[in-house]
Amino acid sequence: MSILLDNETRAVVQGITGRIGSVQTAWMLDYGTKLVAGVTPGRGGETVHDLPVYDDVYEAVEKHGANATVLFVPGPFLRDAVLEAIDAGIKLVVAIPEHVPLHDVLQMKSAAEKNGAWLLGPNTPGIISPGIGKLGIMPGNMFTEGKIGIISRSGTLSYEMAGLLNEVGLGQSTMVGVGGDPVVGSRMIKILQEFEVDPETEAVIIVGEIGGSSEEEAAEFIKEMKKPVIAYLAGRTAPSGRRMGHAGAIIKKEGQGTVESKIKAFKKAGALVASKPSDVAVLIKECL
Amino acid sequence: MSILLDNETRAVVQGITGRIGSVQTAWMLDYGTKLVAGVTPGRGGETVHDLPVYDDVYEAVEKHGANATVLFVPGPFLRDAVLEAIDAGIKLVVAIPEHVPLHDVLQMKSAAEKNGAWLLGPNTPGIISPGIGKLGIMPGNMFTEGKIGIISRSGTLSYEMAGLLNEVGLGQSTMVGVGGDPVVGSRMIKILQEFEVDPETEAVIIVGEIGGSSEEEAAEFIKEMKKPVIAYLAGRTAPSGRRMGHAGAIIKKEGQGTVESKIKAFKKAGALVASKPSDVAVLIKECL
Amino acid sequence: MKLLEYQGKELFAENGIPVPRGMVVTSALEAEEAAAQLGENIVLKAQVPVGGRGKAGGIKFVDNLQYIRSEAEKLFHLDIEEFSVEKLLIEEKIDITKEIYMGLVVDIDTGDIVFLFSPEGGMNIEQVAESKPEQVFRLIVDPLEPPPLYQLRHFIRQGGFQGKILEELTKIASKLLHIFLKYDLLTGEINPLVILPDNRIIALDAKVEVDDNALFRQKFEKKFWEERDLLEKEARDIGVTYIKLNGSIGVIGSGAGLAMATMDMLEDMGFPPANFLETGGGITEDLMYNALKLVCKNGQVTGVVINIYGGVNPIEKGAKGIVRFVRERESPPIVVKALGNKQEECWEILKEGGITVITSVKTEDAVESIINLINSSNEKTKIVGEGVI
Amino acid sequence: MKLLEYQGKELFAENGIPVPRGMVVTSALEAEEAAAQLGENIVLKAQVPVGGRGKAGGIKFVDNLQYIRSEAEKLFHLDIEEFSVEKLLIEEKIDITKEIYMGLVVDIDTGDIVFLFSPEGGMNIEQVAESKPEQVFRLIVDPLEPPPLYQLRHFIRQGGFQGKILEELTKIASKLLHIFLKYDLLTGEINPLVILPDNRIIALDAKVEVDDNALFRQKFEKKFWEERDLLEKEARDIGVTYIKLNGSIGVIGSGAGLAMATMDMLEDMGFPPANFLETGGGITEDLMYNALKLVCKNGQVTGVVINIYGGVNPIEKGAKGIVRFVRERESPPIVVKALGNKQEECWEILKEGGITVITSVKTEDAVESIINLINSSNEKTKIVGEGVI
Repeated sequence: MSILLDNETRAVVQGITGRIGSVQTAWMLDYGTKLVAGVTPGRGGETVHDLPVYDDVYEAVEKHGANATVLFVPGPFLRDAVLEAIDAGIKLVVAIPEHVPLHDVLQMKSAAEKNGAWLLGPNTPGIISPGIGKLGIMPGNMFTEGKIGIISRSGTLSYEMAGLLNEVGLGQSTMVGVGGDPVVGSRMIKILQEFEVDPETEAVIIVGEIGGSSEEEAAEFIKEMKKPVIAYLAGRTAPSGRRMGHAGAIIKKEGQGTVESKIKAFKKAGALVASKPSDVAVLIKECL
Repeated sequence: MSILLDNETRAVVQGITGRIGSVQTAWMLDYGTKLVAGVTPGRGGETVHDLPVYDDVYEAVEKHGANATVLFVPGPFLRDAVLEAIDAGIKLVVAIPEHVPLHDVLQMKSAAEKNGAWLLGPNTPGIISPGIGKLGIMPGNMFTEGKIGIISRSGTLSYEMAGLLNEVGLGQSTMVGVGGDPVVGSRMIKILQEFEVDPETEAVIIVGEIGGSSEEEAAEFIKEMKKPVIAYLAGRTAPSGRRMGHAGAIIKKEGQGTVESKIKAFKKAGALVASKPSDVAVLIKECL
Repeated sequence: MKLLEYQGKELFAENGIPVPRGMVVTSALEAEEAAAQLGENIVLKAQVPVGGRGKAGGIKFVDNLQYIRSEAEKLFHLDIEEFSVEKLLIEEKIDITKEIYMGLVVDIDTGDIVFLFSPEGGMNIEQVAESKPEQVFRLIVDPLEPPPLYQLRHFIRQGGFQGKILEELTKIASKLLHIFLKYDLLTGEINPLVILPDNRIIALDAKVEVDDNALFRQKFEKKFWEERDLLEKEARDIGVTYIKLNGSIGVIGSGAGLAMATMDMLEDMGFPPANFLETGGGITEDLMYNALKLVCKNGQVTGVVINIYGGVNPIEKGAKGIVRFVRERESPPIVVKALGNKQEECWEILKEGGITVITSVKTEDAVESIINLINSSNEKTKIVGEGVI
Repeated sequence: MKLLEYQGKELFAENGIPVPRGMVVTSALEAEEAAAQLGENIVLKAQVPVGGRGKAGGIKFVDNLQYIRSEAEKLFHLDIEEFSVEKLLIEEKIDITKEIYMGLVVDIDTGDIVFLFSPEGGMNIEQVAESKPEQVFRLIVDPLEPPPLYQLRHFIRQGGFQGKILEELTKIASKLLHIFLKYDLLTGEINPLVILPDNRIIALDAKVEVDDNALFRQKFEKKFWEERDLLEKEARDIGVTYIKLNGSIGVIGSGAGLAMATMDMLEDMGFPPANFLETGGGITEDLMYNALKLVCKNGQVTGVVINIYGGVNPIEKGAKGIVRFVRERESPPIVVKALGNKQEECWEILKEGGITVITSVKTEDAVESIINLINSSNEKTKIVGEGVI
C-alpha cells in the first residue's frame, strides 16, 4: 500500500507553532494524516489545531507513541531538532527546510545512519502516501491513491509527475521526496529497495536531476529488481559547473553527474528513460 | 603465574624520551621486562636504550604487535596519550603520573571502558609480575616470584607488603597498583576477579585506604571467592575528609568510606583483616 | 562563497597555520611600495576566485625591484576566466624543499567529509591522483566525532614522514580540520603546503570555500565572487537563483527540477532558454514581480514561461505579482502554468489580468503555448511591418 | 580550590547564568555605600569557603539602610568554622516564587559526572533527598559525549516544568554543564536557583570547586581557601601535602598509604602523630630538608619518623637532605626507614650523618625505634636534670 508512511505512522510536527508549521499542519490534517502532537521548545502546554504542543519530542513519544516527525523548524535550528527526534527514537524524519548548512546536514545524516532512522531531506517536499497521509508541503490535490511509487529529487517535478499519472488513471502508492540539496539524508537506492519489497507497489518512477551520483548508484540495484523502473532526468541544458538553485544540481567533473551518464546507467540497468515527464506515463503503461 | 602482565606482554613506553621515562625504561629493561618500543610524538626515528622511538603508538602496534603501554607523559598531556593508546588497540594501559586533572581521568576511564582496555592509575606505581617484568616505578628488589596476588591503592605500602611477604618466604604472582587518585581507571573488584581465575595465584592481599567505596564493592565479590583474601587498611587516624557540598552529601551514602566501614564489609565477606602490614604475613600463613 | 587566496591565508594565519609574509595591493604603485618591504625576491599573485591561475599567467616571480611595477601592471590588465584582476598578493619568495597536498572537502556523492593528503603536492596533484593513487591518502571524517590529534598523526604518517616534520604537519592538519569545521567550509585546501630548507612548513596557497547557507553564523565579509554577472548579483538580493543562458525564452520555475525540465523542453522545440530562475516554494507577490523584472532585463528575451506549484505559500500570491508586472511595464508574451493549493483563485487572477494560463499538468503545453504566442506576435509584427512599408 | 560565593557568581555571570545585582565589600563603610546603590531591601552575605553559613548567622536581611553599617560590623566580627569574615557580598533582595536545586558533581565512588536536579531546592535539599528521593533527578554525564541541549531539556522536564520556564531552566542547565566541563570543576552547584514572580530565573547562591590539578590550564586566581593553617600553606610551596594533627611524633612518608600506616601504628603505641606529611615519589635533597623543617616547626614534635621508598628518584637524595637538616639545625630524634633503589648508599649517608636507620621492611621497627629514642632522651634529660639539682 505504501512505504515508510503507512497506517502505523503516528507523526509529530516539530516547529508547529511557527507560521508555516501551523498552516501546513492544518493541510496535513485535512488530508487525513495521523498527527499526534506538535513540538516547540518553550511552548509546551499550548495547543495548535487541537493538537497538544510539547517542549520536546521525548514527551510526544512517551505519551502518544510517536514514530515519525515532520520538521518546519528554521534552518539554523534544524540540526538540533533532528538530532533530538532521532535520540528520542523516531525512525522517520522528514526535514522540510531549505538553506540548511551543509555541515549540519552531514551531522544529521551521520546520526540517522547510526540510529537506523530514515531521514528525508533537507529541502524536501516530504512524503505522501495517498489515502493514508502526507508529511510535507506537497499539494494533496496533485496525488491519487494507486500502485506507482515515485522517488524524486525535485519537489515540483514530483507533483507534475503525479498529475501526469493521474491523467492516465495511475495513482501512487507513495511519493518520496529525497530532497534537493547536494547531500541528503537517504540515498535513492535505499528507497528503491523499499519499493521493490512493497506488495502494493507495481512500478517505480525515478525523477532525477543532473549532479551527484545518486541515480548511477540506484541503477546498480535496478539490475536486480523485478519491478519496472522508469526514469526521467532534468537538466540536459543546464550549464556545467554552475549550481542550479539552492539545489544540488551541479555538474562537477567531466562525464560524471551529467544527464547523459545517468541515462546511460539507467539504460544499462534495464530501466526505461523518458525524455520528458509526459512520456513517463506512456512508457509505464507499456510495462504494466 | 600472573595477571594482566604476562609472557605475552609486549609493552611500549610512552614518554620514553623524557628524563624519568628514560631512566625508568632502563630499570624496567634491567628487570627483564619485554619492552618493544618507545613513543614520543616528534621524536620518531631516535632510539633510547636501543629501543626504537616512534611518533605514535599505532606504529609500535603495527611493527611490534605491542599490546601494553606504560606512560611517563606529563600530567597535562596524559589524556591524549592514553586515548591514543586505547584507540591503537592497546589493552593494558599503565598511567604513572600524578596530579592529573580529574576530568581527564574521567575521559580516560570512559574510553577504557568503552574499548575493553585495562587502565591502571593514574598516580600508580604500576604493575609487576616478578620473574616476568614490571611496567612501573616500583623498586624491583622489593618483589620476589611466588603465588600471592596484591592489589594496592598505595604504592609505598605495596612495596612494604611485598617485602614483608618475602620475609616469610611468600613471593608474589602479580602486584597491581590501581592508583592513589580519588578516581582511577580500574576498580579493585575487577582485579580481584582476575586473581580468582589465575591458576598461579593462591591468595590475594588487598591494601586499602580510607575514602571511596572501592573496598566495599570488592567485598561483595569476596563472598563468592574460593581463594583467601587478606586486607589491610591504612588511615584509621586520618582526619575525616573534605566534604563536597550539598551535592556530595546527597550522593555519598552514610557510613561509607571509613576504615571501620571497610573492615566491616571485608569481615562480613569472610576476608581476614590485619591491623598492621606485618600481621598480613602472619594471617596469610594460616590460610595457605 | 569562495575566498580569494589572500582572504584564505588570513583565515589560516588567524588560526595558526603559517603563511608567507605578504601584502595585498590594488595598484602597481602600491605593489612597488610593498615589495620594498618584502625584500629582493618576491612573487606577485593575481587574486581571482578560480583555479588554473598559474597557467593563465597570473603568477610572476620577480628578483629585481625595478621590474615590480611593470610586472604588476601586466597582471592588473589580465582577465582570468572572465574575472578581471583587481587585487594582487605580493609575497616573499619561498625556497622549497618539498611540496605537499593537504585538503578537506565534502564528497557530495557519499555525504562524507574527506581529508586528503599527499606527499606529492603542487601543480600536478591531479596527475598524481591518477597515476599514483597510492600516494593520495584519504581519511573519512565523522562530523559528529572528528578525529583527535593522534588519529591525524597516524593519517599523516602514511605519507612517510616522521619526527619533527611529522609533528608539524600533524599540527597543521589539526588546525585545517578545526578551521574546516568551525567556519562551515565546503573546501579547505592547501596546495602546495611546502617544507622549507630549514624544515619550517608553510601554506603557499589557500583554497577556501564557505557554505553560503552557513553565513548567518559565520562572520565573513559577504563577497559573492561566484557571480559573474550583474543580473546574478541582483537575483541574490531578490531571493531567487538566476543563471544567465544564451537563448531567448525566459524561464521562471518554483523548483530547480521544474525549471530545468522547462529549459530542456524549450531547447528540444528549438527555442533555447534565456535563463534559469528558481523561486523556491515561498513565492510572494513582490518576489514574483521582481523575478519577472529580472528575467526581462535580459534584452534577448522574447517570451517568458512561468511554471509554478503552490508550496509553502498558496499560489495565488504569485499571480498578483505577474499581473502587476504586466500592468506596470512593457512585457514580452508570458505564459503561466500554475497548479496546487488555491490554483483556481490563481487562474482567475491571471485571466482577469489578461495572462495566458495553462491549467493542464503538462509543461509542454506551456512551452508550446509560448512558442505559438511568439510566432503569432512575430507574424503580427511582420504584418505591421509590411503594412508600414 | 573552592571559590567564594561572589567568585562563583562572577563565573556564572560571565557565562550567562543570571545572578542578583550585588557588590563585594571589605568594610562596613563600603557596605553602606554599596547598599545605597542597590536599594532599600538588601542582603548581606559573609564570604567564607564553607557551608552552613546561614545557620551560623552569616546572612543578614536588612530593609532599612540605617542598619546596614551595624549589621555589616557584626558580620565582620564573625568566625564561621574557624574562618574569619573578610568580605561581604551585598545583594538586592529577591522575591522568590520557587526554590530549585541544580548541581553537577563528580561521584568519586563510580567515577561518574552526575547532574542533579530537584524542583524542591533550598536549605533543606538534604532532607528532600532523604524523604523524597523521587524528587531528586540524576543524569549521568559521559565526559566524552556530554548531553546536548535536548537531552538536558528532557532531564529537567522530569521536575514537572513546561513552556517558558522549562526552556529557561534548560538553558541554565546547559550553561552550568558548559562551565563545569570548561573550567575543570569538581562541584558546580546552584542552591537555590529561584523562580521570581515575573518568571525570571536567578542563581541565588554559587558553590564552585575547581580541580587543583587543572589549575595549570585554568586562569583562576590561586587562592587556596581550604588551608586553615599557615603550615599547610607553606607545605604547598614546598611541594608536599601536610595536615596538622594533635600528637607529638612527626611523620614523613613517601606515599599517603605509608604515612597513614605509620600514623596508625604510632597511635596504637600510645604516641599519636603530630602530622601527616606526604612527599610523593620525586624526593630531592631540598624537598626532604624543607619537609623536615616544616614538620619541626610544630612545637609539639618530640621525634620524627621518616618512612620512605625510592620511587621516581633514587632514595639517597633524600638522605642528604636529612643529614643537612640535622647538621644545620637543632633537631629532635629522627628515625629513618628507607628502602628501594640505591638503599645501601642511602643507609651509608644516614649512618655517617649520625641518623638512626632502620633497614628492615617493618614500619613498626621504625615506630618502636623512635619511641625508644624519645624515652631514653627523656630519661637522659631527667638524669641531667637531677644532676643539676
